[in-house]
Amino acid sequence: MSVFTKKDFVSDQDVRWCPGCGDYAILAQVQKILPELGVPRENFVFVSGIGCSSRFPYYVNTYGVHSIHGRAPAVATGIKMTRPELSVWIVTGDGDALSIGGNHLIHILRRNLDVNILLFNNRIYGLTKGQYSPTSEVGKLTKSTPQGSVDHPFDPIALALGAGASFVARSIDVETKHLQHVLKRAHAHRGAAFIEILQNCNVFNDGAFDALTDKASKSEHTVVLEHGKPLVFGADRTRGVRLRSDLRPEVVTLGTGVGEDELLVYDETNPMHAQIAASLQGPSFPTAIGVFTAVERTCYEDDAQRQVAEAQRRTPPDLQALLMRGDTWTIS
Amino acid sequence: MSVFTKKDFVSDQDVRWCPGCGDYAILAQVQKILPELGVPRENFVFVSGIGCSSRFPYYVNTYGVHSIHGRAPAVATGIKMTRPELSVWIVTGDGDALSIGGNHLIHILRRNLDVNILLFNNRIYGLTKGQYSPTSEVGKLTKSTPQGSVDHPFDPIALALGAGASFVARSIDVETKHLQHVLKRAHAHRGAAFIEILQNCNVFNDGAFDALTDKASKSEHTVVLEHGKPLVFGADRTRGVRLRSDLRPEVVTLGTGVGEDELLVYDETNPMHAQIAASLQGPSFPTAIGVFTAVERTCYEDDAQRQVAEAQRRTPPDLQALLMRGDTWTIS
Amino acid sequence: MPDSVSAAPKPIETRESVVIRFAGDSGDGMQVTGTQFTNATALAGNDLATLPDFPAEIRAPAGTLAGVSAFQLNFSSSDIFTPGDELDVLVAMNPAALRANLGDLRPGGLLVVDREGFTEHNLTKAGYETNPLENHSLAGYRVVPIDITRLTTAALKDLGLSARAVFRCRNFFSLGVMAWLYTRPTEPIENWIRHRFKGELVEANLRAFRAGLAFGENTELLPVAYQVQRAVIAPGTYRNITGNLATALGFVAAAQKAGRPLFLGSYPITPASDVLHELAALKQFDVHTFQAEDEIAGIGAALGAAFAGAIAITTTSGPGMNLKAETLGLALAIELPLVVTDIQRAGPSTGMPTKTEQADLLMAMYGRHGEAPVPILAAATPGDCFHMAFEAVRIAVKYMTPVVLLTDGYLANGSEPWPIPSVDQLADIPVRFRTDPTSFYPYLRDEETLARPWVIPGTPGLEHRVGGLEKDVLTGNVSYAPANHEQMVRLRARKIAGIAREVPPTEVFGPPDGELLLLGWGSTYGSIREATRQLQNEGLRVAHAHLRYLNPFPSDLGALLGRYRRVLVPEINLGQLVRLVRAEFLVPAVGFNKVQGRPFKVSEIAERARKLLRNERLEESAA
Amino acid sequence: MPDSVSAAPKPIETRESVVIRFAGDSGDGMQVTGTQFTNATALAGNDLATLPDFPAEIRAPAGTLAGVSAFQLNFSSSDIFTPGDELDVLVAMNPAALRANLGDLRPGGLLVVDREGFTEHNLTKAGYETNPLENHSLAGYRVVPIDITRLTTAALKDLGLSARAVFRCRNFFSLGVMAWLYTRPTEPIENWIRHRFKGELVEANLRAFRAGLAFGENTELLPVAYQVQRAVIAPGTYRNITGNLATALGFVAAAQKAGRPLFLGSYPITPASDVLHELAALKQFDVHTFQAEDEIAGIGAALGAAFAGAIAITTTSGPGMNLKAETLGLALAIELPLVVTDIQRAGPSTGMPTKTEQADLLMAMYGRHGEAPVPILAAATPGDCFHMAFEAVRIAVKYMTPVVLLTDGYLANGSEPWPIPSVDQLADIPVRFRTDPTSFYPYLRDEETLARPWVIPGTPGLEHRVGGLEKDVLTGNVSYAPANHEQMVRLRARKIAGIAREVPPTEVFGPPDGELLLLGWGSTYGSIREATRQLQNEGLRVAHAHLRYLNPFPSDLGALLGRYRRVLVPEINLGQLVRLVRAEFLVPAVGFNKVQGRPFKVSEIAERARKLLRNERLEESAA
Ligand SMILES: Cc1ncc(C[n+]2csc(CCOP(=O)(O)OP(=O)(O)O)c2C)c(N)n1
Ligand SMILES: Cc1ncc(C[n+]2csc(CCOP(=O)(O)OP(=O)(O)O)c2C)c(N)n1
Ligand code: SF4
Ligand code: SF4
Ligand SMILES: [Mg+2]
Ligand SMILES: [Mg+2]
Repeated sequence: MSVFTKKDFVSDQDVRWCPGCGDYAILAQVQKILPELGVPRENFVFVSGIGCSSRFPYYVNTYGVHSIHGRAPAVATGIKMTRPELSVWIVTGDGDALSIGGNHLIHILRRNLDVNILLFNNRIYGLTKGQYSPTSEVGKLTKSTPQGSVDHPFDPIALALGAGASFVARSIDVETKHLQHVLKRAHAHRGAAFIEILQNCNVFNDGAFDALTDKASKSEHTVVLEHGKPLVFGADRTRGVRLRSDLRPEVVTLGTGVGEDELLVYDETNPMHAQIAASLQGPSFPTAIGVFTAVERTCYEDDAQRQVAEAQRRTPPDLQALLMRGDTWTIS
Repeated sequence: MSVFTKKDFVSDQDVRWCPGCGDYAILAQVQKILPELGVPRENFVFVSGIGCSSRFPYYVNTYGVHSIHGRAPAVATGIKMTRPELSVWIVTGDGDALSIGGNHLIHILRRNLDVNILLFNNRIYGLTKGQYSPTSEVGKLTKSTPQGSVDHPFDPIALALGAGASFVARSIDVETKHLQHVLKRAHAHRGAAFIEILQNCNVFNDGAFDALTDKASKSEHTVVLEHGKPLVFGADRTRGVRLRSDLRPEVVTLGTGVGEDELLVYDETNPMHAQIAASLQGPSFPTAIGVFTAVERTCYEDDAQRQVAEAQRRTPPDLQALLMRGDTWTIS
Repeated sequence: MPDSVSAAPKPIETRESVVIRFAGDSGDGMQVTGTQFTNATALAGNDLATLPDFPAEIRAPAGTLAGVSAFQLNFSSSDIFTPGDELDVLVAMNPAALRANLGDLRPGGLLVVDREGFTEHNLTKAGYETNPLENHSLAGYRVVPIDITRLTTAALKDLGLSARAVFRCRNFFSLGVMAWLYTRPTEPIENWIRHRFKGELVEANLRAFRAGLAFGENTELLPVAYQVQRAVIAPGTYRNITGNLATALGFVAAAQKAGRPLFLGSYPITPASDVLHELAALKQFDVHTFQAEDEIAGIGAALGAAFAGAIAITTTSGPGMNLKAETLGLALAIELPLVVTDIQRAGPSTGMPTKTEQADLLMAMYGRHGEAPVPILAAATPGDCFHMAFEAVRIAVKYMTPVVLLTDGYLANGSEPWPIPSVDQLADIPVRFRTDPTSFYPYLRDEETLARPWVIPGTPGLEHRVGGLEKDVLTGNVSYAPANHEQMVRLRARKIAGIAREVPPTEVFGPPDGELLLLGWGSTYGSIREATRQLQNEGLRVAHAHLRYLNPFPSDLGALLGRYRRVLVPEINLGQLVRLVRAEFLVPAVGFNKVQGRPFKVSEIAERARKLLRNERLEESAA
Repeated sequence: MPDSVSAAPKPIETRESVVIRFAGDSGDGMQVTGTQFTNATALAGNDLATLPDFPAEIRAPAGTLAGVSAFQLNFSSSDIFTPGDELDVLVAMNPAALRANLGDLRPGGLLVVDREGFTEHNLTKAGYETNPLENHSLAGYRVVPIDITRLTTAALKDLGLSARAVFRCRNFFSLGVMAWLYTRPTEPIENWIRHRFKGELVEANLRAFRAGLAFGENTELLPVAYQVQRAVIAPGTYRNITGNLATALGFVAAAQKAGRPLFLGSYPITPASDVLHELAALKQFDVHTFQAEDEIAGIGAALGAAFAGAIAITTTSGPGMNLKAETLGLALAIELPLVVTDIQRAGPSTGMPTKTEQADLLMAMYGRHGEAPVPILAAATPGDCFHMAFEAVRIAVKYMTPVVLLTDGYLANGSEPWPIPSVDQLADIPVRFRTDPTSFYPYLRDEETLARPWVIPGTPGLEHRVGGLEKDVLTGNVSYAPANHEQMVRLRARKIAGIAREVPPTEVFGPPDGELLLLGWGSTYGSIREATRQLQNEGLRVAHAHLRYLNPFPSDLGALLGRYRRVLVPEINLGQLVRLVRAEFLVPAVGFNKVQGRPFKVSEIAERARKLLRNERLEESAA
C-alpha cells in the first residue's frame, strides 16, 4: 500500500461553500486524518444526502455518492452490506439527518452497521437559504418562522442514545485537535459511530456556537468527556459536574469544600453517564463534547455475512438443483 | 351534551381481527373509557396508518382516518393544528410507527402536539403475515429471516424518551384496568402522550408476552411504576429495584437486610428515572409498566394558534391591502 | 363400508378439459387441496393453469364470506392458457364458500358440498335465510351433498385425534373424492402427505384421502369417473411455479450468471413479500436480503449495493412504488444497474391489496420528476417471471440503468407448469468492472450501448464521485451548463431508446395482417391468447401480440399495428398501454378495460372483439 | 465635478423597447438593482417582463463564474411577453459577469463595465488570460468602461464608511447611470432607498445613485439618452409580482373567499420555499403554516387539515413531488380537497435546482399507482399564478378532489406587472359542510359534480371513517366487491373528466384555423405568444393556444387542433403535452423541445415554426 498524504484526499473540484463556513474546517480535519488510518484510499466511500454539508464527498478524493435528501444511511447500508471491507463515511446535516432522514438515521444506529456518521449541526437549513431546522432553538426567527419557531428541538445526542447507538460523540468545527481525535475514535469503533459536529453557518445562523468557541468563554461553556476522568471544566479547571441525590447534575466549584472525588467520573460504557452528559445544556451547564458512549455490539453486516457463509456451508449452491426443487415431471 | 355509553362507540363494522388477537382487548378498553372523558363523541378523531392495529378506527364510532402506512402522525398533526378542540388519537403498530413511520413519530413527540398515540407492539408485522419488526428480538425466525433476524431492536420507550416526549407510558393488552388507567392519564396529559401497549399476535407471534401476562409469572416479571412510590414487585411484593452506586439498577429482596427505603422511589418528572425504568429488561429485571415520564411542555398547536392570534391582533387582515402591498401604479 | 372397495369399477368418460374450484373457509386447507390436485394433474401429463384466491383478512371470522379461500384449476388434454372462465366443478366446504362462488359455476355444473357444514349458524353467517340445499335454488346444478365431516370422522375414529384435528383432515377427503372422479394418480398425493405431516397426522390424512377415493368409487351420486388425456406438451422437465417464486429464481439465476452477489433491499408488502421470503432462504447463492425500514431505504440500499458491485434489486407493490420514485430517479441519473420490481395490485391508494390490477404501467413510465426514462419489462405468465427477471438484470447491467419489471398479484400467486431451464443454456451476463485508470472518465460511454463504465470502490486510481446534480457529459462533475444539460437529457433518453435494438421482434399469434389485432401485456396473456384462438376458430382474421417490453417498444411494433384494421387493447386498468401506443404510433387503438381486481374471462375478450368486428362490418355496409 | 449638473441636457431618442441585464457578483446587489430599475420602469408606464438569474451556490467564491448573479428586464411601449432574447444593454460589474453574459448581448449592443473590477486577480478567476477591455475582443460592442468603484468612493468620501460598505453602494451608481440613460423616474428609487436603508446608508446609497445619474449626464461616452413611451396598458392598478408571491396570494385570497383557514404543510425546497416564506408571514389571514419534517409529512398534515375543514395546500418542487405521490393517492381515494403545487425545476434527480423546466407534467398525470386521476392546472405567467392558485382551490372544494397546480422556476422568480384584482370581484368559493344526519352516506355524490359531501369532525351524528382501502360506492365502508371496485374506479375518473364542463373555451391568439397552431402550456406563454406575433406579422396563418387546464383538457381542444394543418408543441422538456394530445386526439402534433434549464427564445420558436411551414410547402410541392 502506498503512503498517502492529506493532499491525496483533496479532489479536483472547487470547494463551493461560503467563505467562512465551518464546513471548511471539518473538511480539513477529515482530509488530515484519512491518510493516518491505514486504509487504502480506494477503500474509502463517502456518502451524503443533500445540503451544504452533503456537498462534502465532492471534495474528498475517494469514492463518493452525493445521494438524495435524507437517504445517505440507506445507500451506505447497501454499500457496507455488500462490501464490509470498505470504510464507509456518511456526511449529513441537521436537516438531512434529523428532518427528512430521521428514520434512516435511527435505523442505521440500531442496526449498528460499521459506518461513521458525521452530522454537521449548524441548526439551520443552509442550502435552501435559511429555514429553521429540527435542532434550531425555540423562537428562532427565520424566513419560514417570521414570528419565531415554536417546535422544541431534538437533541441529536439524546436521539442517538434513544435509538440504541453504540458510539455517540460530539465535537466542534473549529476544535481541530479534538475533532481529529473524535474522528479517529469513530473510525476505530466497530459499529455505527455517530458524531454531532457543531458547525457555524456564517451566512444564515452566524455565531450559533460562539459561547462554545470564543476564546474567552469556551472553557466555561464546554466540558470535555474523558473516559475514567472526572467532569472538570473552566479556564482554571476549578469547576466540575456532580450528581445530586435525585440523579440530576449540578455544577460545583472545586476547592470550596468540594473535592474532585465528588465529581462524576465519566464512564463511556455506562448508559446513565451518557444520559447525564447529554442533559448538560447551556446556559446553566457547560455543553459536553467528546465521546458520550462507546460500547461493543455486533455489527449488522457481520451477522448478515455470517448467515450467508453458514447457508453456503450447509447447502452448497447448486442452481440447477434449485430450479428443480419440489415436484417435477418429465415429458419426453 | 348527551351522555354516551360504551356501545355508542361501537361502529357498525364487523371486527376483522383474528379470533384471539390482543387488539380486541385494547379496543374494548378504549371504547370503555371514551364515554368517561367528557368529550362529545363527534369531537373524537382516530387516525391510523396501515396494519392490523391500524384497522382500529373502523371499529370506533367516531370520526376516523385509516391513512397510509406510517403517516398517521402527519395526518393527525394537520387535524390538530386546524382544530385544537378535537381529541385526536393515533393508533399504530410497531411496524407502522417504528419502521416506515419512525420519523413522523419522533417529530410529533418533539413537537408535542396534544394527541394520544397508542402503539400496539406485537413485535411482528401482522397484516403482511409475519415478518419480523423493529421491535422483534434478535434471532427472530420469521418468513423474511429464516436464519433469524440480526438487527438489534428498538426499545420504543427509550426512543420516545430520546425524541423528547413529554408523556411516555407502557401497558399490556390484557391488563384491562391498568390499560384504562394509562389511557385516561394519556388523555389528561396536555401534549403528545405516547403509550406502548404490548399486544399478543396469536397468529404470528403468539406468546411474545406470556411471561408478563401469565397469572403464574406476571407479578415476578413486571413492576408497576407509580409516582412517588418505591419500585416494588413480586407475588408477595417482597422484591424491589434499587440503584447501585454506578447508577445501574439491581433487583433486591426486601427483608433480607434491605428496607423499602433503599428502593428507587419513582418520580415520573425525573428524566433519569425514566431512563432507569426503560433499562429494566427481562429476564434479569421485571419489565416496567405504567407512566415513565409525564412533564409539562407547551403544545405545538397552542403556540402556533397563538401566533395566528398575535398576527391578527397586530395586523388586521385586509385582503385588498395585501394585494396592493409594495409599489403600485395606476393606469387610467 | 368405505374400506371394502367392492363391485365393478364405474365407467370412465373422457373430457377435453375441466375447470374445478375448491372453496372453503380459510382454515379449511383449500390452498393445499388445490395444490395437491394440481401436482397430481401435472404428473398426469395435462396442461393446466391455476388461480388461488385468498381472503383479504389474515384470519377472518370462520364461516363468513370474508373468510372464504379458494383455489381454481383448469386442466386439459390440449393447450391451456387460463384458469378457466366458468367452473365445471365447485367443491364448497361451507355455505359461505357456496355463496361466494356459485355464480361462477356453469349451468349444469357439478356442485360438491359438505352437507353437514350447512348448519343454521353457518347459513346465517353466510347471509342465507334458508338452506339452499333444501330450497331448490340449486336446481340448475348437479348437486352432490356429502357428509364429509362424518365420513372423515368415521375413517379416523380409532386414531385418538381431537375433533379439531379430525376436522382439519376433511380437505383430504374432498381431495380423495375429486381424485377419484378425475382419475388422478394417487401416489404423488400420498407421498406428499407422508412427507409433509408428522406422527399420526400422516395416517390421518392418508385415511381421509383414501376414504374420499372410496366414497367416490361407491357412491351412487357419481355414476361415472372422467379422464383427461395427456396433453401434447413440449418435452422437458416441468414443475409448477408461481410468479413470485419464478421472479425470485430468475434473479438468483441472473446473479449467478453474472458471477456477482445478489442484493435485495425490500420492505414487505402484499403481494410482493414472497419474493423477499424466497430470497431470504437462498443465502447460499450469495444472496443478501435486507428488510429495510421502508421502501425508500429498500431501494436506497439496493442502489448502494449496485455502486458497490452487486446485482441489486428491490421489490414492492404499488403503494411502495410511489416511495421508490425519487431514488429511481437518482439511479438513472448516476446510471447504475438496478431492477425495481412492481408486483401490481388493485389501487389507487391502499385499494384492494390482495387483488390484481395492471394500473401501474404509466407510473412506471412517468412516475418521476424530470425527464427520467427507464426500460420497462413485464412478465406474461407465472413462469415468464423467471425469464423477465433474468432479462431485467441483463439489460440493467449491459446498459447501466435501472429497469422496472412489472408483474401483478395474479401472476405472483398464480402458477403454471414451467419447463425448467437448463442452467447451462442460460446465457452468461458479462460484468466488466473498469479497473484501468488510463483515460478514465466516469461518464465516458460505450459507443454502442451508451453505457458508462461500472467502477466499484476498492479500485485504485479510479476514485470518483457520483450524484444527483446534473453532470458533465464526460467527467461527471457537477455542471449547470445549459447545453450540457440538454445533451445529458437526450443521452439518457437515447440510451434507453437504443435498447430497442435488442428487443426481440414481436411474436404474432395468428395472421400477419387482418381485421383485428389484440394487443396485450402482462398477465392478460392467457385470456387474450385463448380468446384469439376461439375467434380464429370462428374463422375471424384475428391475431394476438403480447408485449413483454413496454419501454422501449419493439422496433417492429409500429409497422405491425399498421397491418390490422383494428387494434383492441384489453387491460386490467382504464387504458394505459393503449395511451402509449396511440401517442407513439397515432393508431386508433381502442381499449377494453375491466377493473375488478380479477383477470379477464376469455369470453369477455372474445365477445368484445366480436362486437368490434360486427360494428366494423356495420360501418362498412353503411359506408 | 459630479455635483454640478452643468451644461445643456443631452438629446433624447425614443426606443420602442429595450432589453437590459445587470450582472455582477452575487455580493454586488444585482437583484436589488434590477428590481429597482423595474419598479421605476413600471411607474413610467411601460410594459415589461423580467428574468432574475441566481447563482446555484449560496455564496460562491467572489469573482468566479459560479458566483455571477444577473437580472434581466425587457421594457417597451408596446406589449411585452418575454424578458427578451438578446440584450441591448449589459451592465457587467466584474470580469466573471462579463464572461458569463456577453454571449447574450446583441452585436453593437451597449456594454457598461466597472473598469476597476478588471484586475489580474479577477480576470484569472473568470478564466480570462488577457483583459478583454484591452485586447479588442469587444470590438463588436459599444463599450462604456466606467471607474465605478472610484467614482462611488469619491461621492461617499466624507461619510466615514468602511471601504466594504462603500463597495456595496456601487450597484446604486450603476443604477443611476442606467436611470439617466433611459430617463427613468428617480423619485421611486430614492424613496425606496430611504425606506429600505438605515442610518448613513440612506445617504450613502442616495449619493451613489445620484453620482451615477450625474455621471451619465456628463460623460462623453453616452452622448444621448433614451426614452421609451408609455405602453397602452389596460387601466387598473398594477404592481410587479413574482410567480411565487402570486401563488401565495392566490391561496390566501381563495381561503378568504371560502371563509376558511388556509393550511400549508410544506418542506423547504428550491424554488418553492418562497411560497412557504410568504405565507408564514401572513398568519393574520388565518393562515397556518407547518414546516414539516419532510414532503410526506407536509402533504399528510395538509390532508389532515382538509379532513378537519381547512383549505389545505402543500407546495414543493420535483424531488419532493415524488414523495407526495402516495398521499396524493390517498387524498383522491378519500376525496378531500387539497392543492398540491409543484414548482418545477430542472431534473431528473437533484438536477439543477435553480434552473427551470417543464418536465413534471406526465408525473402530475400519472405519477401514482393505480387509476388515480387528478385535475391539473398550470399557470402561464407570474401573475397568472394568482388566478390558477385561486382556481385550484375552487375546483378542489367544488369537486372534493386533490388538484395539482404546476408552475416552474421561471415563473416562480420571474415577475411581471400585474393588474391587481379587486377583492370584491373575486368570486366566493362556497363551502358547505354537511351537517344533516338524515340519509347521510359519506360517499353519496352530488349528481352534477359527483362530489361527495364534506363532513368535518365535530359534527354530531355524522361520525364516519375514511381510508385508502376500496370503499363501497355509497357507504364508504371497506368493500372488495369486484363490481363495486370497477364502479368506483370509473366514478373517480368520471368526476375528474366532468370538470371539463367548466373549463373555459380555449382562447386562440390568431386565426381560428390555418397552417399552424402553436400549442403551449405553462411558462412558455410569453415566448410562444411573441413568436406567434412575429410569424403573423410575416403574413403566416399561425395561431397560438395556451393550456392552463391540462387535465381534463378543455372540451373544445380536439376540434380546435383539427382546424390547423400542423400542430407544434414547444415545451421545456422532451415532449410531454405533445404525448397527451397525440394519445387523446390522434393528431400528428410534433414537439419542439429545449431542455437547458432556461426558457425558449422567441427566435427559436419562430425559426422552428418557419422551418416546419417551409417543409410543409416543400412536401406539398413535391407531392
Ligand atoms: C426531497 C427533497 N426535499 C427538499 C430538498 C431541499 N433541501 C435541500 S438541502 C435541505 C436542507 C439542508 O439542511 P441541512 O441538512 O441542515 O444542511 P446544511 O445545508 O445546513 O448543511 C433541503 C430542505 C431536496 N433537495 N430534496
Ligand atoms: C407503503 C406501504 N408499504 C408497505 C405496506 C405493507 N404493510 C402493511 S401493514 C405493514 C406492517 C404492519 O405491521 P405493524 O405496524 O406492526 O402492524 P400489525 O399488523 O402488526 O398490527 C406493512 C409492511 C403498505 N401497506 N404500504
Ligand atoms: S449557507 Fe451556511 S452552511 Fe451553507 S455553505 Fe454557506 S455558511 Fe456554510
Ligand atoms: S395477524 Fe396477529 S395482529 Fe393481526 S389480527 Fe391476527 S392476531 Fe391480530
Ligand atoms: Mg444545517
Ligand atoms: Mg405489529
